[in-house]
Amino acid sequence: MRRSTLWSVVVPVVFVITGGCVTNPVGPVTTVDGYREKAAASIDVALGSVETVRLVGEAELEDKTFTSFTRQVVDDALGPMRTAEDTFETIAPPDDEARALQREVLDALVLSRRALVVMATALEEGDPNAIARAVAAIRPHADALRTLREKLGSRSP
Amino acid sequence: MRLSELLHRSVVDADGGESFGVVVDVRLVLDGPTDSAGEPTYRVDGLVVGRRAAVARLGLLGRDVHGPALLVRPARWFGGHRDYVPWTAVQSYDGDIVRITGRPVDLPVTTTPP
Amino acid sequence: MKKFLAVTLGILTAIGGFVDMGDLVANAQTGSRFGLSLAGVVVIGVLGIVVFAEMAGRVAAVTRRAVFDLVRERLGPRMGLINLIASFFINLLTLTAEIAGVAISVGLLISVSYVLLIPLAAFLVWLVLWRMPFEWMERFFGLLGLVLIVFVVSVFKLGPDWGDLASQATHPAVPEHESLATVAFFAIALLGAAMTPYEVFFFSSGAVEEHWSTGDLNVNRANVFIGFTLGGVLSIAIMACASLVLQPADVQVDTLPQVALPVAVAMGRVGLAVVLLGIFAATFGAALETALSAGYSVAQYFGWQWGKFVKARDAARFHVVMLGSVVVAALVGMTAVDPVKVTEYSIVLSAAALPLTYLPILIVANDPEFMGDHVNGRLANFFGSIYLVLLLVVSVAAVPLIIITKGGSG
Amino acid sequence: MTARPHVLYAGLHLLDRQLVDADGMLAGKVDDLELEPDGTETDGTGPPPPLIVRSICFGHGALWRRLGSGRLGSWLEQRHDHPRERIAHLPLSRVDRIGPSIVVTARHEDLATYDTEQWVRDHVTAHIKGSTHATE
Repeated sequence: MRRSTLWSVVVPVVFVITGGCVTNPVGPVTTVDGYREKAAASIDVALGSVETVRLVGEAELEDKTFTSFTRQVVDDALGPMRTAEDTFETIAPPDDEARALQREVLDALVLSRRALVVMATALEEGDPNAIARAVAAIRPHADALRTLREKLGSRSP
Repeated sequence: MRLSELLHRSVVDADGGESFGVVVDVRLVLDGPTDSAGEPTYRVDGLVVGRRAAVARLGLLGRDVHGPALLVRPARWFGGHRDYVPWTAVQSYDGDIVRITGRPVDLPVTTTPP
Repeated sequence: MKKFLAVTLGILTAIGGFVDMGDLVANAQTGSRFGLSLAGVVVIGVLGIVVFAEMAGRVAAVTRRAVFDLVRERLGPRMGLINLIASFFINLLTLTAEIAGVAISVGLLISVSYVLLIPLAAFLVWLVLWRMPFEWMERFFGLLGLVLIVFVVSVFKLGPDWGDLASQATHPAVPEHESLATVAFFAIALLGAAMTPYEVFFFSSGAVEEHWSTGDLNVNRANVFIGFTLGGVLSIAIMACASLVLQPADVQVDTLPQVALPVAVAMGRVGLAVVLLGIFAATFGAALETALSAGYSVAQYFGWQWGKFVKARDAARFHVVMLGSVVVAALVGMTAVDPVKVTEYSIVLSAAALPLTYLPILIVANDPEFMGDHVNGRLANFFGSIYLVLLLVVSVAAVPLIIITKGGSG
Repeated sequence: MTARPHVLYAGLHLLDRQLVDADGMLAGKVDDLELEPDGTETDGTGPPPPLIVRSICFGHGALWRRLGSGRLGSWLEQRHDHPRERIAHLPLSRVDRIGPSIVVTARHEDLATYDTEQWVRDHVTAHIKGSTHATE
């Protein structure tokens, strides 16, 4: 294999690796369908985070995990949520329909993130009652996100 | 010269310029002049001529390699028929070209190339 | 007992190859997204690695030549070098993820950020490479990794509808909300994770390290069948746990603790402690496996002395390659790059490099000059051929699928 | 395959195989073969004289030359040819057995490929505690 052929292998591979690492890139969206896809992707992330925290919170209440583990899981869940929220916020809605959708989705994202922060604080304090209240408060947010998700339809490729 | 420089060279007819393929391997026979240690050396007995050296070196073209058919068949197809040029038929091997008199003959059968 | 200890090479290879960082996450991810519908891919992967690891182990036992020797010899120095560069790069990515995995599993117990633990984890990995005898290493980490059977126990504890699980596994389908490309991406990730080349580099070199000979062909077979079958069972159990606990909750796995979460739900603290210990052992074992593979492949390409069976001073270059790999992997890991993303890319990329490694194994296993009476039988050739075609298809599809699905995130 | 067979195919049986020394230590690869005309006098017009195999070439220089980087390879080879007492080219008469590996009658410390091994050992691994213990 000549040197040029070697490069023709190496360059695309490097390109793919570096390019592929940027998931859910921020880009202009021109159609309402495209906007719905972005919204759905953000909700998926949020729903996963919220449900993860609910599961680990319930386990915590039943003494099924270590607090260090629970805290880490909650911390891990907050990161992607913030990213999803920030990313979605920067996408300009293309029309009025999308603008209405934006408000609805952002509200749901912000509220559920707050519920997770409450949970993180309760864990920090180590008060079982507070944890129980925080877990109970998370459930309606999970339901709300799920309803919203159903409304937005199928997942993008 | 290096063996690797001889491999891959085109083999052509010294008169007509007809091309017979490339050198894919070199057959050595242990009957050369003795070296400083008094041991016989390997002599280049001739050149194995084929179409693709990369296929030949996989080691699938030998008569005693029986399988798997999925590899052997394509290797024989792409590697093509291999012929033999005794060193005595070589006129010159300068540059990237080996010029020979006559045509390549069948591979010697006494020892099958694995 | 002695017979049991004889299969620890296969067990460590399989634990390090099947339930390392990459597989833990890939299996839990597919379980949480697709239930058990991709379990068949794991079975296909297990059969594939059994077929080729058996050949590689047999060639090593008969000729004392390990896989990268064969790669250089049959593919020549140029294709061999391309394979070396690709394999080394993948090894390094995987090693980065495994060292992070070791740090994460310890960090979860002592509440310290894993990034801070990476230097310590890397140092321990290197210390084992430098000083611990090969057999101790494979026994300790192989057997400790076996505690991951807790995933199997958890499946039973969760009391699933077995009929439903079985029907998911036997009726693969593209779930609604998912595209065919995404499913294909994950299928390739699972196959790539099951058949990563470092497993055969490690297994065949390990056979040489343990001085196997033609008398050990039964040991080879036992190692392969027991080790990899066990790895496959663990993989499917992880998938089942995720599908039972995480899928109903719409959770998609993207961190290591999420993989352990179903066990906590099913078995409580004891289960969680055991699974964290198992993850520690498996990622540690995989870190050893990938670091050694990095050393083995480079040394075998250039013909340097390699192996833990000689004094470190007699295989200085081999040890320095390993040391360098561990240092680079630790430095990359300390940039806090997401180890899960790193491992996803490494397994899909390794799927692209598979044929270059498995082709020479299949050829040499058929070469009577090398193997004498121990050449492949019809069965090995039948499966070997089928898998080579499959791997070719997979290797062509791997990179385009990364692009189409943006790394499976779609 | 045993000892030194009467007939060999250089590319298939020798090239890129592992060199193993008398003690079983790994000593490099057969990176190339050096061929030279035997002593027969020719007038320069007739057919070329017979070629014989002078020696096995091993080491990074010979490898780089094959990989296509002639200048780098030759430079490496000069450094590798010159030095000291070590053997840079091994005559085939020192080959003991040709099989999946090429067993030679030299010791690996006497071959020029040992230069880099020694350098790495003296400059890196010797400074780390425990390098003289076998880990088996």
